[in-house]
Amino acid sequence: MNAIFALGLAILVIGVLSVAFVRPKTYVARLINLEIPAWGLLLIMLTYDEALAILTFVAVTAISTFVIVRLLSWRDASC
Amino acid sequence: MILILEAAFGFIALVGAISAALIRDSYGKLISLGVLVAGILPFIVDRGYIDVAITVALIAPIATIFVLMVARREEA
Amino acid sequence: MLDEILHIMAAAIISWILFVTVDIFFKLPETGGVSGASAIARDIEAGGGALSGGTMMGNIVCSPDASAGTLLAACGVYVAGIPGGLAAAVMVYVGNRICHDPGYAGTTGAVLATFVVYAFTLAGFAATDFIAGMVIAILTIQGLSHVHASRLLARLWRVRQ
Amino acid sequence: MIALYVVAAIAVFAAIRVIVEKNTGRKLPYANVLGFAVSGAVVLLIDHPLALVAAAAYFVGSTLESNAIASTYAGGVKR
Repeated sequence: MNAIFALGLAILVIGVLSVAFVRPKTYVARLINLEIPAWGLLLIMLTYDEALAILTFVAVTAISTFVIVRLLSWRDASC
Repeated sequence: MILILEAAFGFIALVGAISAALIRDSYGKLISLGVLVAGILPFIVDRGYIDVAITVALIAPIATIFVLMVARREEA
Repeated sequence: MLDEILHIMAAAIISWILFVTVDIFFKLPETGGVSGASAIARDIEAGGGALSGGTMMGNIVCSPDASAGTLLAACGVYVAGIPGGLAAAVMVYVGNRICHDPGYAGTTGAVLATFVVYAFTLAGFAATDFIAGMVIAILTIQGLSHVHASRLLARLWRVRQ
Repeated sequence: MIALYVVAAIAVFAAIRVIVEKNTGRKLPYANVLGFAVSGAVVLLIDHPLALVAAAAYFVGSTLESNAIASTYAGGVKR
């Protein structure tokens, strides 16, 4: 198995587990942990040679982070 | 890439991921996320996708700044 | 093998002297340029270091300074000769402007380092030696011991005053 | 070739120091060393003119990230 693929799988599993069992149960910690599996998935996509797909994935990850941040700021100080 | 370099940068990425999952402070989490990006960037460059590397290097801090907008409000 | 290690050590000493001289000449240890630099200086002082050395380390962290200029100029000379080094100087200036800094120290350091690295390339050094040497030099300032590094920088700053 | 090994060893050392250190303000200089080492390794891995742009982009990006984290941390402490 390719080393990049194995590393991506490991980071993906670590990230998914950390999002599921987040330690300080706040929205900010969960949002930061949500970034980890995104980078793992990017590393897996690197194994299949599609440059445009990776570019789109990176951009969409950043935009979805921004959308979630706006969503969190609508709920007032409760988070 | 040579096996030793692959092991070194993979170790950096794994350490960044594990510490970002386990650290409880939110600034520490963001710094560990930077360590994770530093670990995976040489793999992207080594595959030959320099344009993808430029995009990742420019977009990763922007995502961090977005998260900081929430972390600042939580701190106050 | 041994020759290359000696070249890397010599390049580390040369680039250390270069970027510390340029940084202290442009009065980096005097004030924190942004509020983050003073916060880092306060934390380093709380850990037992000196305040002016901590301010200079905070300034190096918070905006690309002469150290970044030296590293990117060495990279530029390795990739494309003297035009690469000047392009690296332009990129350092743009990065300085992004980080709300005037950008004199970074640009000056990059242009100066371009010619220094090119001159040593003619003298038998490789440009890769300077890249590794600059990483070793920044490790001795920021990475080994904050207490001793900030005290050393504070002593140099007192000499310049 | 030995320069690449030196840079990779320094990167591993800096990553371990970042994780072990507890204080946020003292973590950031180690993260800066990591940024130097990785942007040097990017240029040393591929000898191509665009690699210089990639290294400069990564360096400016990591500096901007450190700057944002440090100024938010300063504001949070002062308040």
